[in-house]
Amino acid sequence: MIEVRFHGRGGQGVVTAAKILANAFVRQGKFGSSFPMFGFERRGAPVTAFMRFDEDPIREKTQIYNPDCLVVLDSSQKDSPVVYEGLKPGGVLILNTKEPIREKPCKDLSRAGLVDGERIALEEIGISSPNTPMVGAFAAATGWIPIEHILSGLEQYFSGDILEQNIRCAERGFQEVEVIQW
Amino acid sequence: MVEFKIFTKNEGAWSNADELLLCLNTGSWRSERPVMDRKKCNYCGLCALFCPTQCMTNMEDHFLPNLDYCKGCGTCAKECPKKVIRMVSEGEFHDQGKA
Amino acid sequence: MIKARHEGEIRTITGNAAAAYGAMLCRPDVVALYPITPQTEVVEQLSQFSSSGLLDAEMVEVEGENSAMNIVSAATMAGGRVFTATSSWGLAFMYDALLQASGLRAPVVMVNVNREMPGILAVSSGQQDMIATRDSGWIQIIAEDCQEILDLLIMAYRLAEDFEIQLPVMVNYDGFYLSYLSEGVNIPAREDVDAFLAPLKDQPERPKLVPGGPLACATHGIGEGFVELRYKHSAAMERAKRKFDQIDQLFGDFFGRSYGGQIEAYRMEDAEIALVTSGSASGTAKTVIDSKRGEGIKVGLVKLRMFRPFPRETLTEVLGGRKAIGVIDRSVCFGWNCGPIYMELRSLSPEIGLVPMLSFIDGLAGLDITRAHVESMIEKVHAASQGNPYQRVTWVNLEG
Amino acid sequence: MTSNKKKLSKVFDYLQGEDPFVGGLSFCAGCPLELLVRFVPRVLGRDIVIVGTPSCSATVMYGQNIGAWHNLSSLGCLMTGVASSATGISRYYRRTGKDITVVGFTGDGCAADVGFQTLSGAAERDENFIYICYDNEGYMNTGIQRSSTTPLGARTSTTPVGSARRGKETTGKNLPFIMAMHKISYAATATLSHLEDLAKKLLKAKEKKNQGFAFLHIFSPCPTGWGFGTDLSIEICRMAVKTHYYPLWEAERGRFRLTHKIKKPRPLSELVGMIGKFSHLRVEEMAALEKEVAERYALIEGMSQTIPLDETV
Repeated sequence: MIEVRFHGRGGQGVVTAAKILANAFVRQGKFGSSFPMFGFERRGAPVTAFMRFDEDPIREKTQIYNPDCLVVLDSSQKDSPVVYEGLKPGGVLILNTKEPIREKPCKDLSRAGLVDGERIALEEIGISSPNTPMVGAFAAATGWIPIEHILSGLEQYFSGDILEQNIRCAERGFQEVEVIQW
Repeated sequence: MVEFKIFTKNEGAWSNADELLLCLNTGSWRSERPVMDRKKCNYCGLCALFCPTQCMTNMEDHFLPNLDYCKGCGTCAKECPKKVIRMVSEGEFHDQGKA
Repeated sequence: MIKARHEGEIRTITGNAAAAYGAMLCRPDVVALYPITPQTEVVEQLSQFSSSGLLDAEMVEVEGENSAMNIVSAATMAGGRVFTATSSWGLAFMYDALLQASGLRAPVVMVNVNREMPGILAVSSGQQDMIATRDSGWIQIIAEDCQEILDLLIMAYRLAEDFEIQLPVMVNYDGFYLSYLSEGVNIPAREDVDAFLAPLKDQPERPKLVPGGPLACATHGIGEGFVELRYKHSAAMERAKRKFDQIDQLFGDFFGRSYGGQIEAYRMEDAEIALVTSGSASGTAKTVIDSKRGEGIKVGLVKLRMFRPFPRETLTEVLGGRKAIGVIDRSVCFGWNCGPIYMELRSLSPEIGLVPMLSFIDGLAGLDITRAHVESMIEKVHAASQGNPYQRVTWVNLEG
Repeated sequence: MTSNKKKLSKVFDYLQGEDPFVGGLSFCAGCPLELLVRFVPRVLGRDIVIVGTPSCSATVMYGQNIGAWHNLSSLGCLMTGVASSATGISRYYRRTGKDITVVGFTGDGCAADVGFQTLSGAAERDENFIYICYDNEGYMNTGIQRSSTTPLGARTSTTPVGSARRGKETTGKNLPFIMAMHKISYAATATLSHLEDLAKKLLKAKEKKNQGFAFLHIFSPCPTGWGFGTDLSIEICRMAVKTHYYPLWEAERGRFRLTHKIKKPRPLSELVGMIGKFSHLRVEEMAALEKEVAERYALIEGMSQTIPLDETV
């Protein structure tokens, strides 16, 4: 079972990003589940979400304390120790960032996928919600899920023009992510 | 299995007017009874309309109280525009409340 | 044996959405809802089903939960199938109507998304709301995951509207941990749900309100007449246990998913000690049990799926002869200083055997029932089974 | 015997079929509520379901075990639940395409106090049923406690008259006006001295409930609780109208009409003087009640002039 933790702020689509990925694994025929860390949903406030996937049914419903992967939608949190708490050695970071990172922000990281999700979202949708570029980047950087399962599942969360824009966002995230190995 | 007297075949609390109608002998509550002067009655029916127990029987040209139910409230006497109904103490009758 | 004709569609949805799908598929006539965290998504989802035409029901956007319960229970008295959903304070606000519904033998199906109460405000998970209504005369069942929520909704209608039962059913699931959990759920085809529920139409008809009379509902129970109805209510609760097992089996035969009925026994065949759980924590407990089995501890799990009526016979059977039992409660039994499920299980001690029984109060206010917690519980129960002294009640979060 | 002078009141024309209630019902002697209970179904007809609640009428609406006092279809519910239960039934009938009149029937304690939220909710949703509140200005069934419609100064068992406090210290809630201001399909006041007016309003409510919520407020004095003779109920209803204590009006979607204008009202003291619960009123207390009554009447009169019903029909 692989466990992924998402960090961001209210309004960035953190919870939806986790749902989109869980859905992609379900569509692939595996098992996926996600849920948000609970609190009042307020725009701008820190938000955490969790996602698991596995070949077998997922029985655990607990929060994720030892993630294999971190998806950080809010670049200002990239140096926060809270984000890296419990990360498993050899962990992966998917980061929304405008600038390349020079040193690895946590010793347990072995790989990072960097993408300017905010810019992609602004160009494609006109809003700064980086979640669909991030899930595209996740697919490319981890190799855990073929992008088509993400793209085909987006219609469950968006419709009309917004759906098309988000599909482009995910595709661009997939293409534009810069992968760093440590 | 508990043995109990079966009041209803239903599981829930339903009453059924076809099976059992309840009725009180409210005529026994009465201390005065309405007595009508038929000759002066103009058959307007206001006594029957205003009677709370609706116990006035239509006798085609006048009304008579059903003494099984009449509570003796006196509304009929009070409301009669011709003042042809008098309330008379039950003590003056020897019919066990029946007309 | 008839079986579902379609495989169903797998969608990744939340527990709340699963509840809404379950309700929608059962075609309620009247739906009355008032939003409250963490149930709100059920309201929104059903409203969407209604506006998209998937749900053809009278939707009542009520001004409070008390109205919601009165509306749905009255509609059942006229012959309708109904649905409502609530949580914690909402459940408390419908308390008078809740008791009325069960006394009227109204086959209401309601979702209660478990959330903390009373007193200290906490927008977080906990089963205290369900516990606070345990003597309300309702059937109370508890789901562990999103699929079970949807499936339990369908089973709940079979149970509530069964002529031999005629009781309201409350389907409970943990707020937050399940209400907001998205996972793959098999959504059965509508015609299959119709077919599964069809036998309800072939039953004798319940009495109902028909204009013109002569039947009137909610007559006063006087003397032994009251006692008779109360006895019938209690007897129906007793019947509901086996009925629930049967429905679970029928459901399994029909849809290919069954859950064990009143309880689910996990690795209990040779278990020396047992952990009793309910709801979303059960899955975590199962994984811990697997790993403890690897360490040589013969531990099994009993998941309580039905809380009211309490599965006395089944629990006695499955727990009898074990060396020690631990019970996890996500709520508190005030006045007894232990968990409520624990307290009820203790009353079965004469039948089960006077073995050590340990109460673990954990997961209050949305705190996580973690693997580490469950590991320590199993160790404590195991130690007690070896004859070591033990603590009767453990407030897990306060013991570090 | 037949004389052309003898002619039945035309109110009889409104009465259909038999009285659905048995003869002997457990109402106090002279109670106008008993008259109302028997009158309503005979005007509305048999295609009704009545929803009642614990109150003076519950003793006859609800049966005892299997036994019933009437052969109507009815549901008894709790104090909070009349408007919501009626909603549930009417919605189910609407869904099944049946044209049924659901009638909520309850006192002021349920309507104005503990069941007010559900009543207001049903009105705002414009549910298709008739809600009848018979207002006896207090909790009479439980022994004459004050409710929110108990008038200023009135004596009840919870607003007793003593040296420190003298009767109810706040004014009564103007429930029918509040309901009319929900802009419901139909709202009206009526009382038992004016039976034709009541019958017309019942029939109008039955028609109007097809468009939305219909609310009838019935002034229903209580001989036992208010302290007046058992023969005086109808006279008190009549005097309440004549003194402006209880104006008769109707409103559709918030537009008002006085249905029984009293140009020269009788002094309030003629009504109050008949009623024991006001017998302690001092001059200044009486003046306060008079002011309240005058203001209430002015409110309805003003509404009927500034937002009149007639202009829209």
